[in-house]
Amino acid sequence: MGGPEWVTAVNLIIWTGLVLWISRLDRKIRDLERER
Amino acid sequence: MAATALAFKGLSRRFGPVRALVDASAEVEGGGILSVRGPNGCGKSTLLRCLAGLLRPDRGTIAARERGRELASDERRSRVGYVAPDVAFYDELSGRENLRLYSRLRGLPPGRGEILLERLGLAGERPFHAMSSGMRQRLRWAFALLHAPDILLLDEPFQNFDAAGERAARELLAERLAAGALAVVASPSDVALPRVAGELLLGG
Amino acid sequence: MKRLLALSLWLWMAVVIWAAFHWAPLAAGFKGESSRILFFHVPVAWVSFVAFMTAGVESVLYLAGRRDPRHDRSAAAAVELGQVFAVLATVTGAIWARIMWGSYWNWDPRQSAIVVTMLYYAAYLALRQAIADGPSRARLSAAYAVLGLVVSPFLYFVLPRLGFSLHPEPVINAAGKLEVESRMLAVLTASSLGFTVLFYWLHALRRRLGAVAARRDEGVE
Amino acid sequence: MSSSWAAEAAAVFVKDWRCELRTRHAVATLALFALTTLLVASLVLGPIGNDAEMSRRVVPVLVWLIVLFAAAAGLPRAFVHEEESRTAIALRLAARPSAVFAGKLVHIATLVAAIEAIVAPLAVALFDLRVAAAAELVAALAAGGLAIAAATTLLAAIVAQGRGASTLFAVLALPVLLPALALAVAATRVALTGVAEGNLLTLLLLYDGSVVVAGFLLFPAIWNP
Repeated sequence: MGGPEWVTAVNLIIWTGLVLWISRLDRKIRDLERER
Repeated sequence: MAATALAFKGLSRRFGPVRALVDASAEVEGGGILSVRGPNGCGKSTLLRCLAGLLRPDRGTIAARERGRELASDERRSRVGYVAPDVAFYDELSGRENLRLYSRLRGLPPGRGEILLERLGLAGERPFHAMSSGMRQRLRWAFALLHAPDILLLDEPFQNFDAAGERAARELLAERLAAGALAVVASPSDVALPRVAGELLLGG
Repeated sequence: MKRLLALSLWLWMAVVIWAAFHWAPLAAGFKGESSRILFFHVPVAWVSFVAFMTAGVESVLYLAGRRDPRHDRSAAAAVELGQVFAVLATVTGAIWARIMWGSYWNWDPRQSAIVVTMLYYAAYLALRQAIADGPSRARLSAAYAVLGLVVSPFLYFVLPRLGFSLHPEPVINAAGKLEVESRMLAVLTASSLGFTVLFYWLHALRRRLGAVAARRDEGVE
Repeated sequence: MSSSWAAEAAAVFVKDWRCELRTRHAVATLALFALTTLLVASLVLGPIGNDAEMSRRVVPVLVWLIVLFAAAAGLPRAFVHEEESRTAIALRLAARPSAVFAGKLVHIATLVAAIEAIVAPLAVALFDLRVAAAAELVAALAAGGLAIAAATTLLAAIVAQGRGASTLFAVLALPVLLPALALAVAATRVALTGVAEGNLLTLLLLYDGSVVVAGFLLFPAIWNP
């Protein structure tokens, strides 16, 4: 626990979650734009 | 094509949700008056502020020409004669001192102010804060006509006047119109206006 | 296409994260692994600077151009994001300071520069709240953002050199001279690039959202 | 028929001072504010007076904070009053923005100088400081004062058109003035101790120049719609 592998894994998970969340936002905004 | 003319097309301005001015268009040439009528809050004052360059419209265009010269909006602001209820001057200064200040700012000889004070029956010594509403309205006319403008924007020009005040103001207005100036006058419908060349009714 | 952009950004930063913890060497003179935080602290601080400069440029475009509301929205979006990245930079900086010098905050000149910059753009956001009329809000906040372009260099370069003289004791600054090895430099640049792309992606999203909101208010643009 | 730029600026300056002197309350409040703050500080900090080293460090900070707070309290009025009393309309119609900016800047600069003229000598006296380089002290006061005046003129014109002008002004002005204040405090300390600390004054003057130039470029967009 606490070694570089663990830290890298945690960072990768956070980063992946962030990109997924932003992509979802991107899609939501595209729907809003298409609404007009 | 008249030497002096003012034309505006599709002028609109909102203040947040409130549509103060919606798609106003009209034009007027030197020697005539454009009479702007409509209920309270229909955008008469907003229109005049836009024409005076004191407010930027959201949409629409304003084209002004003075004695054959096209005026950009900044230049137009310095050339118009603008009378409106919310125009105020410096409380601490007298009528004469206020006019002298604006004469210096416009690069005019002080004599202009003196003539207008006299024509409008204004005692120059009384400080602005001590003036009655009628006297303040006279001073607004004196300020607006200091530089003998060819484009007059008059928002409720005869409010607070007594008979003498209104007569003096109407004389000065007639002189400017005879000299080829144009005027856009926003006033309640019961005010009679000379030489009305056009009418703009704002919905509100 | 958008999916490809998101995927490549994800991959790029994934590699950066791996490299930061495995491939890049440790900087000399740092306690344990603490120098690794630099691969995130420096780029984030850099991106907040880029964001605030973007706001300044967009504001110049707004004022000098046709007062296009899009530039105003873009400037406001850049400032909001700039503040997020500035907070991240401050937090990572404080963590690192805690490890290096035992205290989260010791008015290290660079810390004071980023904090005062955050104060500046917090004032920008406060100004936007204080003005109701759209065009006036845009015009006046744009002026303050452009003034930011003039003030920021003094905040970033003059204030730190002064050691923030309101705090008399001279401040030891171990990271002043950072001998950067080539591999470290590679990761640092890659990370900065990744975060910059992330910023412009978020900025684009915020702008598009603003446009939709504006269209809804106006009825029709 | 247009007047020269300098004449317009002078007219604005003269008007501001004439109105100021007739009401007198702005100058009076500023002077009183600066005086009371300084007296309270010297009472509270009294003992440091005889520790020359400490007072040479603390008094410069004190002086500049008092000048800053007096300025923040009294100076935004220059534009806020014009907007609130609607006199700004006639000014927008009759004068060029750059002349309004120049006139107001010089007016505010003279007010800042007046505050400094009260606070600085009094501080030197109250804490019986030995001034190593009087010329350097005056230069620091002038350059620092100009920074405060230039920033105040620009930011007061901005806040005057928003709600809650006085609090908004302090929020907007602090980050703008921090670099200048840091430099001014250091330059003032140098003037007292006589120990040079790098080219503080040139940096401060560079800052003044930047803000004044930015002011002339930005003021038309702030003042007119």
